[in-house]
Amino acid sequence: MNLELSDADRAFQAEVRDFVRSSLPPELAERNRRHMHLAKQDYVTWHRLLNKRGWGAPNWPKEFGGTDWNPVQRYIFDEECAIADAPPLVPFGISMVGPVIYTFGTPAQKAHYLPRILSMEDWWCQGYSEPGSGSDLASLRTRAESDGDDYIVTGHKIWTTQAHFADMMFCLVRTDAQAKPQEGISFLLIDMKTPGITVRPIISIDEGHGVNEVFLDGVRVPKANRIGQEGKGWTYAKFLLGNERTTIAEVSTSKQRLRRLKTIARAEMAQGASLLEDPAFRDKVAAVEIELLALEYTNLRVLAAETAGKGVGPEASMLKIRGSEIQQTITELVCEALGYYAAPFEHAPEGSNLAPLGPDYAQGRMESFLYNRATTIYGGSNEIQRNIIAKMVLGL
Amino acid sequence: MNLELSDADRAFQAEVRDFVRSSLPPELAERNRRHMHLAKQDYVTWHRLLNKRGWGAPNWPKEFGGTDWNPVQRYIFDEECAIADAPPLVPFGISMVGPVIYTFGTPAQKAHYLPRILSMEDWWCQGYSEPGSGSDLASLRTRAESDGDDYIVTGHKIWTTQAHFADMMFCLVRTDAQAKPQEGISFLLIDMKTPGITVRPIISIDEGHGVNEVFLDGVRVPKANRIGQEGKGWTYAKFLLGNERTTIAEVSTSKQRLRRLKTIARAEMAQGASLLEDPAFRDKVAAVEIELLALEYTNLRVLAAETAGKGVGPEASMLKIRGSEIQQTITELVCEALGYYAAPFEHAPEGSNLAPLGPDYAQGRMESFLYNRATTIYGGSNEIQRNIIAKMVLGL
Amino acid sequence: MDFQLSDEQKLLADSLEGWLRKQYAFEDWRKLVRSELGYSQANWQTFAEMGWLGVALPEDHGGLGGGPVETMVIAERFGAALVAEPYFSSIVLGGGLVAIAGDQAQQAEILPKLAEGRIKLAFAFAEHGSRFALNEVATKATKTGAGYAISGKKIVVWDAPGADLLIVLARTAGGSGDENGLGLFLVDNKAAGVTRRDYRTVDARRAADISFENASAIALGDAEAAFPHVMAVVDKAIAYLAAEAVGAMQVLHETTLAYVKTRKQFGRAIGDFQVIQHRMVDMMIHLESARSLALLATLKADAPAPERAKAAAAAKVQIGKSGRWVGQQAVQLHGGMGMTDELNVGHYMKRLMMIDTAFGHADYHQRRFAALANAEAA
Amino acid sequence: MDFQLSDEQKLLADSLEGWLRKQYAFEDWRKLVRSELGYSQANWQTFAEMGWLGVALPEDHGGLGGGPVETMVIAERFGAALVAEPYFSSIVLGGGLVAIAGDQAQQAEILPKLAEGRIKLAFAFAEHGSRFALNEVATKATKTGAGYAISGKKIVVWDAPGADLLIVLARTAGGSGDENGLGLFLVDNKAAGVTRRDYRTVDARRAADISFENASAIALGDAEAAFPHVMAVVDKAIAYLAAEAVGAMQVLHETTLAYVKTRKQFGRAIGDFQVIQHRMVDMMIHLESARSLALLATLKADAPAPERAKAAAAAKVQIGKSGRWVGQQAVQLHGGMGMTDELNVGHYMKRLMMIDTAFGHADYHQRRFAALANAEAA
Repeated sequence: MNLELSDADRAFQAEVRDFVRSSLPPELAERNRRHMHLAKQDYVTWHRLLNKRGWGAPNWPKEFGGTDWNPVQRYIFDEECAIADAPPLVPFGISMVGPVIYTFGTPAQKAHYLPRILSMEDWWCQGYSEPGSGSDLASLRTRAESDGDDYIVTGHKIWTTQAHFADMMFCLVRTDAQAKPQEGISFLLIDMKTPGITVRPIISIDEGHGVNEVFLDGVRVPKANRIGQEGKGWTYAKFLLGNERTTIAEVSTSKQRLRRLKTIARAEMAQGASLLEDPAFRDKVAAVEIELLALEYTNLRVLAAETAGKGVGPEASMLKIRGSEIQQTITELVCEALGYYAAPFEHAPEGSNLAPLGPDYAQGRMESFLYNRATTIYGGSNEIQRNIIAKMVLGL
Repeated sequence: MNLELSDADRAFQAEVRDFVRSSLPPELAERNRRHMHLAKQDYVTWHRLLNKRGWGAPNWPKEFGGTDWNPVQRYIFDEECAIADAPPLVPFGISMVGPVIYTFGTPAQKAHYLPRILSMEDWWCQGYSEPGSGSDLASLRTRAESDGDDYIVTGHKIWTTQAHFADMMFCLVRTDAQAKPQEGISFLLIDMKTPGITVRPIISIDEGHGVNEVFLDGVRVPKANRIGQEGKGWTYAKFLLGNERTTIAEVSTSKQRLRRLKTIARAEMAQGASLLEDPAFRDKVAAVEIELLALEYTNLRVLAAETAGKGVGPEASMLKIRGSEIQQTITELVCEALGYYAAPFEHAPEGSNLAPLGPDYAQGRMESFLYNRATTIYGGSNEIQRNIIAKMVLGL
Repeated sequence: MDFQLSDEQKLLADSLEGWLRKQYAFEDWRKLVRSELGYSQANWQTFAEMGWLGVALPEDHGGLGGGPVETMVIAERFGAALVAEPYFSSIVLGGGLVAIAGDQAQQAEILPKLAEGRIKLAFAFAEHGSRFALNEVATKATKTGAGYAISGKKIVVWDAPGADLLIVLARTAGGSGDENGLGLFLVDNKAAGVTRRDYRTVDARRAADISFENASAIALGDAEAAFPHVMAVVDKAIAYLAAEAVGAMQVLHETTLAYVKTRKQFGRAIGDFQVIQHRMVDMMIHLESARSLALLATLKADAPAPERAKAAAAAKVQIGKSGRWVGQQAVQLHGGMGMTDELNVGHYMKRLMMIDTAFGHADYHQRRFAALANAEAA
Repeated sequence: MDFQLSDEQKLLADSLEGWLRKQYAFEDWRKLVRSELGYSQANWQTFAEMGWLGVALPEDHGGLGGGPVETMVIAERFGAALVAEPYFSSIVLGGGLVAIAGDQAQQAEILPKLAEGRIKLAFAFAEHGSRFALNEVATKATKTGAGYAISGKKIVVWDAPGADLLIVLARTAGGSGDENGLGLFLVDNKAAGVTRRDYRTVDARRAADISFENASAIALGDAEAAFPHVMAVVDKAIAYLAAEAVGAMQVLHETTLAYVKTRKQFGRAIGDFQVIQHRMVDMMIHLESARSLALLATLKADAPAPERAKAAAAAKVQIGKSGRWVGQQAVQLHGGMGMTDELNVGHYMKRLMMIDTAFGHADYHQRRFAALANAEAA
């Protein structure tokens, strides 16, 4: 047992750090610090810079244009990107649908879609949730009816993150209404420009636009755009959900936010001392820092087991639970640290020459807290995650 | 709206205070401070002193020898007794079976049992729980078979508090095995000297003896000792459980324990200051003090509603939940305040001339913490209480 | 001991509930808070006509002479409806300060206009760097021939954009942190030397940062001894906020309860799941605990300072903790819907968060409570 | 980065588990702790013969030269079996102090005997009034011709009743709170001037309060500069306790899981109830978080002081909070049975509570962690 990075890992760390330092445009880092919702171009810019360096898909095998990095390398990469305030990688293509395509797709699907994901020519979105089925995906009602070589898809998807940016959607649809709920579902790749698709923004409680409703009204989708077998969509959907083990805890992001929290608490004064010296606040910061440390090492243990080829079980739900709870605690403490300056809620348009209200570090913090209330809801609510562990791990 | 005590209430308060001060033997108060488990004689002594003053049954109507006090007077009485470290009133006779007897008993039962409860000639215990039925009383299996004018009772009761002191037991038994679980239960009064009864001590985690198993093997009980109708025992049992609304929160006891916690924290030194000045400890004490204040006023609101004749609904389960949680928090903080002196666990026999270990205020505190772990379990666990509120109050 | 509303107080409650039900649905609120002013001047006039503005102001000066209980009745209903009109700033804080600190002439001048809705007040006390300590005041008031000149910067002055007069907490003597040497000063919101930066707050209200540069002012009563008055009014304001929070939590509890009874997942109403049931029970316990301490703060609002302050601090801690928890759980149990700006739930959560922030978070008042409670017991 | 045990470490784990399974069932434990000594001298000899006593002691002096990981392997198994033999006092604390602070001759004299089980040590550091601050030492060591004379009072000295030698933390110079001027002193447990009051502790172990009146002693190494050694050994001891707690929590989790699967109420196993299921999940999360930080403290046990201390403090906070919670929930879910002395569950809860108390509760180490972490980031 040891916690040391190998010499090779250290060299890799230096390489990533140098690249990020020299390549990430400072104004992009700055925008990422201040806003929950970046413009599409911001994400694309950073992705393409990475892709040019060969790092467009850190989690993919080399044969499809990935890096073949081991989990420790991916951990190092995440850390360095977070420290530099780089925009998050957009997960829908590289983390979510990409592995489904290279694992289950036809040669034609691989040849067409994978390069376009790497180059970000296609922005993807995820058509899973529906108004009646949030955490209960098996109850979905969007139906695809066979019509020669095509399906005709009709239904209503919701909470579709960045559908307004998207060129393509991977989508769960019901191809057999007679089958049991989890059977009869198929996994389709749908071009967002197909007639019959309407995207309607949902404004969230941070007053931002990240999620959408997507209405599908008689949308014609070639059967060639189906992944794998008809009726087996549930298998691919589960594969996809199970694939996101290593970053689900958001450790690197939370560590960066915790550093920022301390910076703010050092700057805020309370009765002649910095807020970080205030015993009650200091204790709350220390408490969450220790929780995050525990999460980080639990995550590393999971990564190590993965590297050792042991596969990762539903224990990973634990990472999602603690990761989201810790994110919420940190973003809430940041708002608390701001005192009265948590209150102003003006979203100055880009390029506005109005000075920001309050200290510069207050910008976007309340929005971040509010948007992060969703982390315990999405991707299977934390209540569902606990159900999964109870059933799959504890046998209850 | 106002929070003031009326002049009459103030006069009553002074009367109680004077009586308790002049009558409670100091060595009895001292023993109550130090021990979770008093000797039988300690309880009896205090009860008889109260009864001599006419206060043997604070909750009973005057016609049966009670006080006719209103809820505010009972609250005042509880407060004054707690402040003086008087032993708790033994609930089994006066709070539990007494009201059942004067409400549902025959004239003969009333005439025989009520005076003996008041004088504490009879010590009662409660035969409800069984090994297979803790919070799920309806599943009880102790059976009573008819045999002329008697029942023959056979079964196994558990967690029977102070059965080893008891002269009488009120007991739920199944008189009809064919009926639905909640029907077919009867409520019997059983003389503990009847042949066939064996009491076996259960030592609890505080190493004290408070609870017991009671084995009933062919115990002959006259049918004249049944309360009310055969098969309606569940009704009387629920009446009994519903009767203990006003003291279930244990506010007065917790207030006294909180005062003691502060005394200890003032005496314990940590790096040159008293522990009560330690910011983290001070905050934890303040937090529970505020919780207790909220509980106290919630309890007073319930009492006021009762006085106004509005009856008390299942909301009272809330008092049990918060009351028990607060008791546990306070007793745990006391042990924390003791630092290393929470560790010694010697139960010096009464009259021992060994000096106590550590400061005098450390005596019996760990035992108190340990025994109080039961408060969230007994009387319907807190999980069950939450089920009750969800169903009965919230309609879930 | 008596926890019942009097018949008059019940009438007040009924009239508030009746009007709010008809005129202040969530969609009405949404329109108001999106308007320039952020609330309705017409509503404000109605409040005056209904007697709500004057109900707790002194009878001698156009009020109805009610007390903290009347204020609580209003606060709880306004909290339940998210009322955006500046009752808290203008009447509870502004009116409260004039009534306690102003001299007879000032009271006679200002209070009747307040009760009639003819002027509005805002209280400028917070400064960046003093966090929640009301005695840490750097803004200066300097004696001039006619009165005082105010210089300094106040932040997050609630409802300042729509106010006519500002009441400014400023220092005439002593150093930062001294409780002596503090005065309250009336400044015309349009006076020379007053520069306001107006903005919206996260709970959809209006506030401003205000710079004062030798702004002309008159002292509200004693220019050096206002601090005890400020503390008295702030404790009453905390009682108001506590009741407002109770109103808001009550709505969240009811709304969430109705939602979990109808929303289906896995073929069952989510309220069938035991974990959700217990969550709803804990929400109710939070609500009832908050209600108890809001009541206590109200009923002690006119008690001697330490008793009053201890009750206010306890209430502030409870509503801070309970308000956050109830708000966040209401969003959580509404799932994705709870995250939308369209639903009322998130707006209640935001308001509860701002109530926790006002005059200091739960932590701040927990420490204040400890100091008072431990001094008492020693 | 590597979280796997080596083959040798796995062998050690297997041999411990095998022996404990056969020789150390709960009923065996119960008999031992009710005996006068509170543990078994025969077991102690077995520990020596199996090499467990010496596994982490230096190779030069009769040990096997293992490190913190070997100690962790032992701690976790001993925690799972509630092992009452004084491994922690004698080997981790006593052996650790001699190995770090003792001079070569002292090490050569004492360590082989320790490894062979021929002597036992106990560490007397705590004083009433210093709470958990290891530098607040009033006990004095005064130079005499032959060595030192110790005077003062130590409290709750774990395993003192069965020890041969006491290691006493005492002051040769400086005032209370000074980190300089502290030394470690070897005192014969039977020496004149040593008065012990022996007792049982709540976790069924043995301890003593000890008065020293000019008790004759020799210094273990430098009589004025022992404090850094004490801190180093205490941080390693915290890693031991963390792993012991993980072992105990693991048993509680397994035991409770098995119980909720079989115990029926309302016609169903109580583990069918969702609230119980989520409670079990939270227990598991606590256990795994504690395991992660126990690992961290172990793997940093030989790191430079601030890094080592930060990891130890973090682990102590986590096991303090998790240990209490897991212990209390295990009792709660066992219902009445959990309250009985007869069942093992309550005994694990008590041990976990004492582990939280040892060297300071979670609060104490949270503050220590904050000081280290905030200094690092500044």
